[in-house]
Amino acid sequence: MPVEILVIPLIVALACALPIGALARPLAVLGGLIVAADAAAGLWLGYGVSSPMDPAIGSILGADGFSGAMLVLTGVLFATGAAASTGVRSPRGYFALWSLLQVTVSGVFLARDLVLFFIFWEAMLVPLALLMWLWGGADRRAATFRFVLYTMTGSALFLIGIIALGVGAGTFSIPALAGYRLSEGSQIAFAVLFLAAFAVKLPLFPFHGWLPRAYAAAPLPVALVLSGIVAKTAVYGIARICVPLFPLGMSDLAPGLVALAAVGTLYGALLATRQCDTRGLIAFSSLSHLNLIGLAAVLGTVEAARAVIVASVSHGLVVAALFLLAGMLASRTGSSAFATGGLAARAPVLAMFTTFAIVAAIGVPGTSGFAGEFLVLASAYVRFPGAGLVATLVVIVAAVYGVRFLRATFFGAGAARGDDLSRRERAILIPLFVLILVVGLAPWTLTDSVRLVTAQTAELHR
Amino acid sequence: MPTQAYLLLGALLFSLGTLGVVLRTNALAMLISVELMLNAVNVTFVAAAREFGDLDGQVIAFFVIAVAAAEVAVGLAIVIDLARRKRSLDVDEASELRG
Amino acid sequence: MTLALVVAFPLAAAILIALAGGRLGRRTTGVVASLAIFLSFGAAASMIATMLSRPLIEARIGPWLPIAGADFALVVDSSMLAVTLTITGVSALISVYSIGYLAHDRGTQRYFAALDLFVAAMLLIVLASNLALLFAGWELVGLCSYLLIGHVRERPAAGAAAVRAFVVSRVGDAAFLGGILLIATSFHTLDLAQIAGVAIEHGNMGTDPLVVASALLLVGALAKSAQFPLHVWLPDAMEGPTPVSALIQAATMVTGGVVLLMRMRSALAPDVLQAAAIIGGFTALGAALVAMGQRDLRRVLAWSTISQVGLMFVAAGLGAVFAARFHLISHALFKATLLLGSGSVVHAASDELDIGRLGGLGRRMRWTAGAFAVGTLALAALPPVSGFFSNEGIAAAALAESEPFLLGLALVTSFISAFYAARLFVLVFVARPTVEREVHESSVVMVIPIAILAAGALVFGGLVSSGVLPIGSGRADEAPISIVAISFAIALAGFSLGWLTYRHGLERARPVEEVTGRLANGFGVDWVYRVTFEQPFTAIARELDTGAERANQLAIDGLVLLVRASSTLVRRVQAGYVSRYEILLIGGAVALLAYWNWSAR
Amino acid sequence: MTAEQGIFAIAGGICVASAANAVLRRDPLVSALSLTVTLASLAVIYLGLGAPLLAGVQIAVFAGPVMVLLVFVVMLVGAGRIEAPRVGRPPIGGAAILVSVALFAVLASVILRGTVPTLVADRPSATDRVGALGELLFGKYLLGLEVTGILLLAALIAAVVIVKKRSSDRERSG
Amino acid sequence: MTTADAAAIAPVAALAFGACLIVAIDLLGKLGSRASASLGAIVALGAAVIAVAVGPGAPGFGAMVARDGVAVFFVALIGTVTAAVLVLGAGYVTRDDLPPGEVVALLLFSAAGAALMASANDLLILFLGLELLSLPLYVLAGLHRARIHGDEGALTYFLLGASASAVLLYGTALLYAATAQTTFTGLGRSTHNSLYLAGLALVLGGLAFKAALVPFHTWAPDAYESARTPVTAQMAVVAKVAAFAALLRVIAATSYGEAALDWQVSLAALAAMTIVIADLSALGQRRVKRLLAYSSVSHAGYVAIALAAAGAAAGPTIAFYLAVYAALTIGAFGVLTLLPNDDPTLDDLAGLARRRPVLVGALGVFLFGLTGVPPTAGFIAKLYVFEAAARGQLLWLVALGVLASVVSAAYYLRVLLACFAPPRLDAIAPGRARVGTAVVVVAAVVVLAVGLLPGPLLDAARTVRF
Repeated sequence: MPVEILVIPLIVALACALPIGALARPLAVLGGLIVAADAAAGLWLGYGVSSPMDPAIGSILGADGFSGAMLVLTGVLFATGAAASTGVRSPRGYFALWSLLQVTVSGVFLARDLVLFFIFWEAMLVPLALLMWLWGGADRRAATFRFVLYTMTGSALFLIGIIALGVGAGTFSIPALAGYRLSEGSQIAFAVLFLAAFAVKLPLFPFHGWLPRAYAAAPLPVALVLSGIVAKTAVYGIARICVPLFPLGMSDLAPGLVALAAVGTLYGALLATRQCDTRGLIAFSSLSHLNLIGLAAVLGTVEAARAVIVASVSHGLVVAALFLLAGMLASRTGSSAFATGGLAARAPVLAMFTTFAIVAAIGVPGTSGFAGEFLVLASAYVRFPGAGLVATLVVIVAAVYGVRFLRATFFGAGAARGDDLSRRERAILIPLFVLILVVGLAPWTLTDSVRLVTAQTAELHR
Repeated sequence: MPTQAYLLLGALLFSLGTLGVVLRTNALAMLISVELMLNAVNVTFVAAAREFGDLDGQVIAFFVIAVAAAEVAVGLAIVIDLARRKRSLDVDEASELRG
Repeated sequence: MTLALVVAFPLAAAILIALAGGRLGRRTTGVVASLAIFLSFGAAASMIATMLSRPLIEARIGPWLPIAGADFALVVDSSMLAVTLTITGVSALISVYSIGYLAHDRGTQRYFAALDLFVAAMLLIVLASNLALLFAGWELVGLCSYLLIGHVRERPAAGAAAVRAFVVSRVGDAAFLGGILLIATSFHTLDLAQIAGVAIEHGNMGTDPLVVASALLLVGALAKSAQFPLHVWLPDAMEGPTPVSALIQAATMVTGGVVLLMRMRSALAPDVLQAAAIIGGFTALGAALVAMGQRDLRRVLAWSTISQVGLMFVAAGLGAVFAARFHLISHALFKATLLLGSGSVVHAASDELDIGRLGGLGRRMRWTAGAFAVGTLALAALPPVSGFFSNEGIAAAALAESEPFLLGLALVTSFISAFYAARLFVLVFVARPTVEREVHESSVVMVIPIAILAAGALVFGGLVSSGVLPIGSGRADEAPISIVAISFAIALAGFSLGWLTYRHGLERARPVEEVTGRLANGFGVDWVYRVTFEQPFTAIARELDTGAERANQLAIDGLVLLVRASSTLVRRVQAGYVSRYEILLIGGAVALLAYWNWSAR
Repeated sequence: MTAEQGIFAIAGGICVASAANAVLRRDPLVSALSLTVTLASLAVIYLGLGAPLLAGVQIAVFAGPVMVLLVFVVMLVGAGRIEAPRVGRPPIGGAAILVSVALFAVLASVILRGTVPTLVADRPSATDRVGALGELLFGKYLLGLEVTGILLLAALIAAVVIVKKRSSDRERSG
Repeated sequence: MTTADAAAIAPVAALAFGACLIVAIDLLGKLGSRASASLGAIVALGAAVIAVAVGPGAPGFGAMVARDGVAVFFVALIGTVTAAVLVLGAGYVTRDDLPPGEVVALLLFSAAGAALMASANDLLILFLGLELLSLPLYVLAGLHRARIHGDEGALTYFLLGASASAVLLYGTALLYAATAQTTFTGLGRSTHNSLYLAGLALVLGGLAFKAALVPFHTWAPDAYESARTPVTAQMAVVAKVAAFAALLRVIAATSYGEAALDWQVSLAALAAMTIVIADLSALGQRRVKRLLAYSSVSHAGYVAIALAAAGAAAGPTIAFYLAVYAALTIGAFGVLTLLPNDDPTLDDLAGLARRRPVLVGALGVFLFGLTGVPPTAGFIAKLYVFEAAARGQLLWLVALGVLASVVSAAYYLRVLLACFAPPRLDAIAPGRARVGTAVVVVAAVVVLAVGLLPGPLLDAARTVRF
């Protein structure tokens, strides 16, 4: 299963070199869906799950349940984002870069070799930066620079760590390195170097300096995948590389990381209550959610791994819906600022859909947001009840920013303009909502398939 | 005379050459200083060759003289070209090439 | 599986209505919604027979979260079945009433969807077999209250009230969630029966984290049940449509806390239960005092709800589960009567809410007045209406647990309750109207539910007290005749005093109003809430935004500036001076020479 | 004092003095002339070192045509162009002198501490030295000779390119 | 002259005689600029082919000229690069009515000098090669019509270059005084005489100048900017390759045996200074060539890291790095040759993306490659360097290099993004030079191909051993 997941979007990217014009978008959507279906089949039908590290191309590419879940999400989000990329300038270039981004993101989830992982990890930046810069909004110049330099600095430290570790151990293979014995001190040092990249890309509080501007300036579908799946590569890196490779180091670092993540969870939510436009709101609420996911990712227990998967998929779906809705709102009001008010009367379906997305975002039971949040917190309480309690406060703050946004946008006197959602817009959103409910009501569909992997993770942790 | 005395003479001449190169700002004066440095090298070669009693050092000195002549030719061509365009040979004059 | 249907009917109706959109038609929507709740009621009723042979009915529907015990699973015993019947029955009537009340509303679809979801969520609180599912209901109840309070989105006050209700509710949710997770960490399961089993086996939860967990659960209960100090949302919540208030206060939301205390009784730390009782007692008295001074018809009822639920807390905290349940049900009946009645009044009097400007409606709205009278008597705890019996049960429980202090509180509360109940009824229905207006009785679809509820409120207490109608396990503490007499005397005194004071209208009772009006601001708790919660919250958020976040951004800019500055500095070397370049060249050579000469050996 | 020592003392002294003069004087013409003196005195030193052929080449090539060319150019581009004193630019004289002095100090230390290995070799007699030199040039150092030839050719072509460029410039401007 | 002599010198001779031939033909009948450039390219490529075809074997001229893997690889690289430069320069020479035959000949002479340096096994030959490399470049650097700074740059380059040659030569003299010979083989057998050490230090200084390592780099920005772009490419690649090949040989000669020397400290210091200063200097540049000049200085620093870490064993690493660097630099400068303005600022690139998307795509590949972003070959090259450094216990240099790469991203990215700025009204549409575009595209493909499949080039680089 791994190879075609890389090849399909690559073909789409290459096809964009041909004069296919208007076909580029459907092709990209199709590419995403095929990958999602393929990964889902692999995930649930069991090939690729049967052995935790299923070798496909030699020992460098492979998928397990964790990456399978992430690959499904990758396919879904890239299809969604492509579907939402209507009316872009130079569509062929856009979708070529878009599909290349999909290749690199999928590659990160498939790499079983540190160097290959880094190659995909760093290559991700290229299409991402170009998409942000060339198709971005007003602040794209500064935002892109900041994003690229910030993340590259993190990656630079990561690369140092990779080289030092690989040279010392004589191999770059992740499964092989997992069995490599390191002293506690060097585990801490390597974990810190590796985490530099992951903490920036996640972003873990307080390394989120690039985030607000990048989310605001990136074209909407790019912001969608940036938050929905690119950030998950960092989660994946923490959970699948740092923890198995440096169990002792991560265990020593966990209190500090958990504290940062807990603070970041609250911090993001508190700042979200101050935002006056949808992009800012999504940016900081994402910061909050991603820190919460990061909190679980550093723990390294079976429960935490399950929580991370559910919460990651959930956040990906929810943030996709939020970004799509933000775009739809902006197209109706003309700006992403949300002090317009009274839209509910003119666009009841839009109001309903937005309310549902917010409800999922703030973690009301039944939606995937709750499942992820609950599992993350449950795994955190086992070792860090104090930090868990602090993070639990986010329930309150999330309510504040959620209803504040809904009130500002939909309540009040009737708005002058704004049509209700079109059929096409609903068609993009409804599948996401269905998935949000499915994950919210049956998160075991995701976690059951990763039992093997998490068991192995736990073993390594001991 | 001990060979070291000649070597010291060479070192002194070489250092004087570098002094000219770093101190002077006239292109011709700098060229002259470079020639001085090359000659300092030749003293060293010849003195060492005498110490060893072979002729390799002298042969190398011939090559150095030839190379120095070639350098002077090219250098002077560049200097003349520059002098023709710009009424100064001061290499430290406000330059477009900076930063 | 019948048990599952109890929840499934309203849930399915909610989904159906939400998906169907406007295609269903306004009236059909209401009928479907009501029908679903009636079906749920019927399903619950059909289990009564089964209940006679089995102590518990369980239904495991499927797995949910990958945590021990966190499945879709329901359980019911006879006590909770009684509560279920109350909830579904009262909600169904409210739903029917809503059809009439919202006959001209544009948003009936989302109203009825939320209403059905609300009922389903409340049923989850009552029936969930584990804490995760219970919490799901707990949160959904908060969400639905938000949606319903803010139903009329054009009104700014409704929006503000909805936000406040949701946020305060979420304060409780956060605490509740913390409590659940602490329990899960200690017990390794979320199944209520298993938790209770372990808790009973090892004595009560005495260890520190479990005391904390119990306290957190209590905070959750306080918020949901609008008890001090988390009651601030309830008076505001009256901004929603009146049936919504009835739903929140009578049938569903506010009783959630009481239900929780009852269901978790064996697992909660004794000190925390004690605290619940004391808080309940104080809340009951304080809210009653505040209710005395209210001029807004619906706010009187809101504060009275806080007060009455406080009494339930006293009972539940003391362990008098039966008394608490008895009062819960009886309160549900009479408070629904009162609120729906008040809705009819408001409807009739063209949205006039000031009781000082109403009056004399008794003759024009006979049905409503009659029902309201029953409710008033129940609120005043006068026989033979149900409120008398349930109040008496609470007093008896306080006595039985030898809590003279709480007994005193309860008795004083009942005196004041009787006083303002009389005030309310007299001013609205009896006293001479200050403003003449054309009023008429509400439509049949609104009157019938009120009548049914009033009838229930009238006979329920007697039926239960005489043992004819079972409401689950346990039984009332045997009230000594002295207590019955004293409480009756106190209620009667309060009621008479109120009647006499206000029988000629508000103007004539001005001296009394001077005194009670001072209490109307709720002891300034609202202000305290703003100063200690809302303002610090916004201040912290603002400080983080302008302080920490700015600093974070500036730090990056600073780093960039530092690199730029060093770039400028370095580039000054390349100033175009050839002699400087020569110095670098020769200097570099000298450095290499020196190093190789002296260091490299 | 042997003849060699005498030559070294006198010629060396002249050599250093004129070199210093060449380096330190502001007028490039003076520098050029002083350098000629240095080159000539170096030829004398080569004589003292037993390298008469080299001394001849030094005079015939270096001190002769090269210096004539140099002086010619100096006069062509303006002998009077005396270096202006440094105005408005950072003073670097101190640093310059420091670098040169440091260089000499390090080199002196190197030379005084170092040893020139004494090799036992048969000293060729003065008579067959020229022949031996020729043998070396066309034997061992044949490649060097060829490369030097190419180098001179390249220098020639380079000069031509500059000249052609000048003429094309003139056409353009004229 | 023996066969071994002939085989050893064949590529150099081919280049030199090719140059003479072109001048001669040009004298007899006017050779057009395109024709002379094509002829020159054939000669250069021929020299590369000869080098590979002859292959490694016995040294020539009494071991003065080596014919080992090092020589073959680097001579082939020099020949190929020179051919590419000549192709890029084909349309260039005519633009200013320069004598095309002579200019091509000068480029070939400089390539001959570089090839000689890369295979020199004797300090004198090294010096002569260096002069043969430099003298033509001094003149070519000044071929900027009607721009004074062309001459200025040439003069700066000449004066500094002559001083540096003198330094190298003085080092040779000291080594001769210490060992009585000038061959590298002789160097290895020496003892730790202070004259010997001082001589090596000065030789290192002289070669560091050609390689443009800080603080011997100051000529590079000025000369690169004032030279015509193809000549700049020649300076940036050929001179650097030759200098590093020579340095590798010197290090190899002195790293074994009882008198083995430790080059690590001085090379590491040079590398660190180079990377930091060059990247910082490049940051604020608006002129693209100057920016690329600093970039090439910085890359010299990365090569020096490998040399510092692995010494003579760094051969394969630096060979790989230099080959990749050659492709990247030729490509980047190649794109510039296709612009109307010879010394463009970032603003002059505005609108290029719309007019010449292929060119900008290729430029993107080169710039990402120079930054070291995967999947370009630039990443693999840097990875090998860092790996070598890590093996050599120079983790601090790895850290420095990696972080400097981040800083370098800032300026490379600016160049690329400048191409996407909205076009200015007065910008002239760049002409279409098919051959130049082809070279650029080929370079881009090479960069990507090597990045994805580094195997073949790595195998070739592994032959760079002694």
